[in-house]
Amino acid sequence: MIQIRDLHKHFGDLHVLKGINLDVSKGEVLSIIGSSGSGKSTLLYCINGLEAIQQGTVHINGTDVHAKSTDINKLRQKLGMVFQQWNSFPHLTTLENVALAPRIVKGKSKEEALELAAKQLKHVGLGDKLKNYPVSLSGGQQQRLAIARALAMEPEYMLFDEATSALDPEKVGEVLDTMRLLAEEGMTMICVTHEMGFAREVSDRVAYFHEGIMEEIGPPQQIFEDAQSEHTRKFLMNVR
Amino acid sequence: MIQIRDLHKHFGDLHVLKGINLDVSKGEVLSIIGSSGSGKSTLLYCINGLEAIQQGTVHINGTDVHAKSTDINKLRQKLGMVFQQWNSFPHLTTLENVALAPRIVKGKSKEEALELAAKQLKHVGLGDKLKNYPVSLSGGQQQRLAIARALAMEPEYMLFDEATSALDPEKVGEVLDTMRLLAEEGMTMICVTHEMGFAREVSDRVAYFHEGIMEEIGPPQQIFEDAQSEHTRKFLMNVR
Amino acid sequence: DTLDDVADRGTLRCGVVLDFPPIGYRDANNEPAGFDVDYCHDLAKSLEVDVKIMPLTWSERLPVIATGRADVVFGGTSDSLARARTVGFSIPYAIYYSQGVVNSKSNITSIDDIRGKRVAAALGTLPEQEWLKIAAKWGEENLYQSYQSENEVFLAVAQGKADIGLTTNTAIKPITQQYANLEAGPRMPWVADYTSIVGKRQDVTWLNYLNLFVTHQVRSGRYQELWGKYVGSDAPDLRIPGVMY
Amino acid sequence: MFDYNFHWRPVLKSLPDLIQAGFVTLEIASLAMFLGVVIGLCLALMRMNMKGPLKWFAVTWIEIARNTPALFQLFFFGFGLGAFGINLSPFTIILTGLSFNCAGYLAENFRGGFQAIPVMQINSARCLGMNSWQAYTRIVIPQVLRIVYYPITNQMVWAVLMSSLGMLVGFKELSGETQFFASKTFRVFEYFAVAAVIYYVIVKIVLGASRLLAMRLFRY
Amino acid sequence: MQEPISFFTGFNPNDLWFLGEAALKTLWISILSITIGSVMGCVFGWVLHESKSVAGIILAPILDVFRSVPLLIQLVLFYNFAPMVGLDLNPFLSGVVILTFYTASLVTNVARGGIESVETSMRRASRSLGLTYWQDLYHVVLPIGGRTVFPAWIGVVLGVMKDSALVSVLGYVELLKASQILITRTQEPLLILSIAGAFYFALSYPISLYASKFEKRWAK
Ligand SMILES: Nc1ncnc2c1ncn2[C@@H]1O[C@H](COP(=O)(O)OP(=O)(O)OP(=O)(O)O)[C@@H](O)[C@H]1O
Ligand SMILES: Nc1ncnc2c1ncn2[C@@H]1O[C@H](COP(=O)(O)OP(=O)(O)OP(=O)(O)O)[C@@H](O)[C@H]1O
Ligand SMILES: [Mg+2]
Ligand SMILES: [Mg+2]
Repeated sequence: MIQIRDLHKHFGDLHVLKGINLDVSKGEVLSIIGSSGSGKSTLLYCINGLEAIQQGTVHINGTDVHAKSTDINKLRQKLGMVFQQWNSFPHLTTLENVALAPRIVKGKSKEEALELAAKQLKHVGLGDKLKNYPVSLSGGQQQRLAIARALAMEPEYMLFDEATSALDPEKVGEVLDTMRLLAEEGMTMICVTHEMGFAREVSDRVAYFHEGIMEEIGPPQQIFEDAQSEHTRKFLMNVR
Repeated sequence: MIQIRDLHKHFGDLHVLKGINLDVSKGEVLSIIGSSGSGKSTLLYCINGLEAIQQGTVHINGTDVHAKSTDINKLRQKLGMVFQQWNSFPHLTTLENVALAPRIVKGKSKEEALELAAKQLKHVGLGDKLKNYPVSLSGGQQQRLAIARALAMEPEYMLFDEATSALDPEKVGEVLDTMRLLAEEGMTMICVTHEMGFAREVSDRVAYFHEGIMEEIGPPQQIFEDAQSEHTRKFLMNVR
Repeated sequence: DTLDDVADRGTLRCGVVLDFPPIGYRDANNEPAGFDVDYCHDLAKSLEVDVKIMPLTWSERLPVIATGRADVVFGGTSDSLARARTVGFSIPYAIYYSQGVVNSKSNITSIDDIRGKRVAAALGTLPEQEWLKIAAKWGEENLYQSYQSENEVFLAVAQGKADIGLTTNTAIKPITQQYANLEAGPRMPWVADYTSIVGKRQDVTWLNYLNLFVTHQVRSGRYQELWGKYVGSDAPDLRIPGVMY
Repeated sequence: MFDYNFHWRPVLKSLPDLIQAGFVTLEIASLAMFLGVVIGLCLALMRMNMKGPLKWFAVTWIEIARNTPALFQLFFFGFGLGAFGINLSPFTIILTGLSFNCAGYLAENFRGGFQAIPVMQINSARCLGMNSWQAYTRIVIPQVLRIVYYPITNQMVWAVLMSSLGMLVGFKELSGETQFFASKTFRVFEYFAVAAVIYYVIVKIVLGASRLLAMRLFRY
Repeated sequence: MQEPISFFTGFNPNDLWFLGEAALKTLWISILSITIGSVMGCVFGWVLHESKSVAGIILAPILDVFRSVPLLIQLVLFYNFAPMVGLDLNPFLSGVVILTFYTASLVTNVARGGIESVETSMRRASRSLGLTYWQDLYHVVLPIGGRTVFPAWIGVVLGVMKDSALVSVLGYVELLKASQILITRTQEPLLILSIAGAFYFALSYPISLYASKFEKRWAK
């Protein structure tokens, strides 16, 4: 379970997150929507400790992410993350990409790691690309590789930061399908997304961010058909 | 009037255009759709002589584009063109971007050219950016700048090569609106586009390209609702 | 002091200039050879130590002593008073005259012929300093060229970059043999070049030892032997009449 | 430890001469750079657009300039050419040597600059009716200059530093002058230390000036 | 009285061996200083990247001096300075010390560029997989950034190899000094310079060719 209490984040003078309170329970799929610069990515970075916070707390399964005593590298293994830009490691094959972290972080043997990697790659539909280098993959395939890489750490939660927004329109579908698959398998997911269709169909709840504040949160049909806030309605109008 | 007869284009062994016949009459808006690599851009390049052709003819207002005797630089002034990317000249302000060609190609005086440029920039909604350099413009603004620059040559025809496909989704609208405006003003336009909404609403005719052949051409509702060719239907299904 | 240091170390670090045939040069095997090099060996033998020959350029001869990289420098070093402020000198161990070597096309036979001609010498040598005094008088400093080594001077004159190169009488013979278009030029008007062994200025005991060494070389006939071998005539007298050195 | 007495007085006395020589250094470096830029541009265009002997001439020049030591090139223009009876003055030796070297390096920078301009830029210009000369001079070259501006600045710094080789071919720029004084007084360390400071200052001035110029030239 | 011996002898095959030996010396001094200098440069580059304020204030200007003063001057200065502080360094060691620092100052920039070329999102991705800071540096930044700046590093390597010719001013008999000696003895400047030039070219050109191939391969 992820518990966020009164989270504040500043970049210098810029107040980016202004007191976020949010609980995500096991098995839930939460979509976060909102316009550019509203702090959605920053929230995800604060959740897995990639950014320090100035006030408030984030607890994962009861462990305080930002406490000094926390072994953050260990904690991060519970949190898989997929970014907007494709960050596959260009110097490794897809198989090695996925096997790297299990081997050096979890200390698995080489065979074990490779086997696990192959399994995860098949899972996301890249079973036939094991020996390819990322350059020879399409954007959609690279994103699925990134998902497989995160899954190989056997995380309890997956965080997606606009995983499809740098893709060609034709490639968006394959990545969304993979995400959908994970959701159906019961993975707990927080998805920052611009894909309203996905947010609507797949999420249990949708949160709308506006200038560092979570203005609204609720089941999809409430947000999409009966938004309370003026900003939310305007945002949804513009998107489609 | 643009008349294309039995146009063939090869890149080495690659047969890219396989006998295109097409007439575009004054005031018409033609959209060209088709999947990647089908030869849409190449057709535009053949129309304004940026690429040589191997067979067939292209006539603009009765002048053969590819004839040795044709003054191609003069002819091109009739044909404004906007590309997908890399359109604006980064070392010049928006005003200078637009004024350059009227001055050095048409030999207008500096004042005249600047005045004309300012007018065209206002036309596309960049009246407040005259002194900006392109880097400080958004992608959408850069594309509108490119349109203004083409318009400043007072062309009879405008060719658009996926003018919106390198843009953020939010920026697409502003460029399409500018193109719509031109269409309403009666400009003759050939638009290669992936924006089916635009093709449908604005065009007089839509042409579908498949592997170097113009498989189908007709009014939008015919193409979108009652396509004859299997390929066209499949393509339209995939796009949305 | 240096004497103890050398004995202690077991090697004598001996600087020589190898751009100065026949006093210092490289033989056909590219090994150091010449009058000075033999003197290095003799000195080392007298001290019963090994010798390490350090090839130097003209301008390095004094810094190498001042900074303590070498124990002693042979290298046709003129014992000028200006230099004596930086390093110490032994009594003279050889005497040279400055002489020009000219390109046969240059028609230089006397000092006055040099007016308006291009003059070359090696950087940091006595001929350079003396010549620059004359050139300053004539207002012809811009015609002077300095090179990193004597050999470059000869090459420059032979290739026609300069009309006359200033060098030492000992070098004239081998040079003119080597280059068909070079000839012996006029003697230079300044006094003979008394060259001394260079050691550390402060190190008087070392300089005393070097003085004794020079005397012994003359006494044993080794001086005449080596001079005859490399230069090929009677060795000049090292004593200046009427002066006790 | 410090068994050496520093004598700074003679150095300070000849400081004006050294500074004067610093200007000679700056002058020779600027001259070499000017020639280098002009020749380098030609070499780059020849390498990209020509075929046959002209192209090979450019390639040979560029590769020799880039793959042999600058000092070697200077020796070549000095004693190497002397063997053909071509005698250059020390000034000409250092100038030709530096220009030869700079032109080779700059040519490659220019080539990179030209290749970095998207083809679409030329196409856009041509579509507006410009002929290829107009498209080149108005659109391509200004952008190339912008791209190679910092490489050119670096090369200018290089030219200043490399001109110190003048000392080895008998040219009296800053290093040559320094060596000359040092050989007269044997205060090698002191003189070269001062020369080092002057070089440092020259380099900083060059960099500062180029930055100022860039601010004026490139407002985008 | 004997006949004076002949001091000038023509070029003989032995001299090729002499040149070859000198080329090995050039190679040896280059390899030594490039290896040590590159390691130092990587550490410095990392320090400058990580602690922009503290170490940067001290380290950056020092390294800057090595880049702003001619190598020739640095060599002469250090060679004359070392004995003052009681270091008895021969020309070879002095050359190695200065070339090492010189290499390090150049590699520092390359290394920093390499680290910074790895996008933050890439590093965040690897950290989000649970890699520690050092694991990220070793398994991700080193291979990815290293590859980006590899051609730049090769440029430094070739530069230092060519600049090692300057150690000849200290009297170290490397390739260029050896050819000077032979020119003096044989009076055949053109022949000997051509041989020396060919040596350098053969050393440098294949490497630069390889680097540009490498660059093209990864440019995709
Ligand atoms: N490292 C940083 N330093 C300074 N400011 C930052 C940094 N990262 C983000 N910001 C600022 O914080 C604000 C929120 O950024 P964030 O990336 O969280 O927005 P977002 O909602 O993810 O937007 P987008 O949809 O564009 O990704 C923005 O104004 C951004 O400029
Ligand atoms: N300069 C060229 N040299 C060789 N082949 C080319 C060149 N330009 C285009 N082609 C090839 O010609 C074919 C048609 O290209 P074209 O750019 O016209 O396609 P398109 O329909 O515009 O595609 P897209 O939607 O991706 O822009 C492609 O297979 C392409 O690889
Ligand atoms: Mg974001
Ligand atoms: Mg196209």
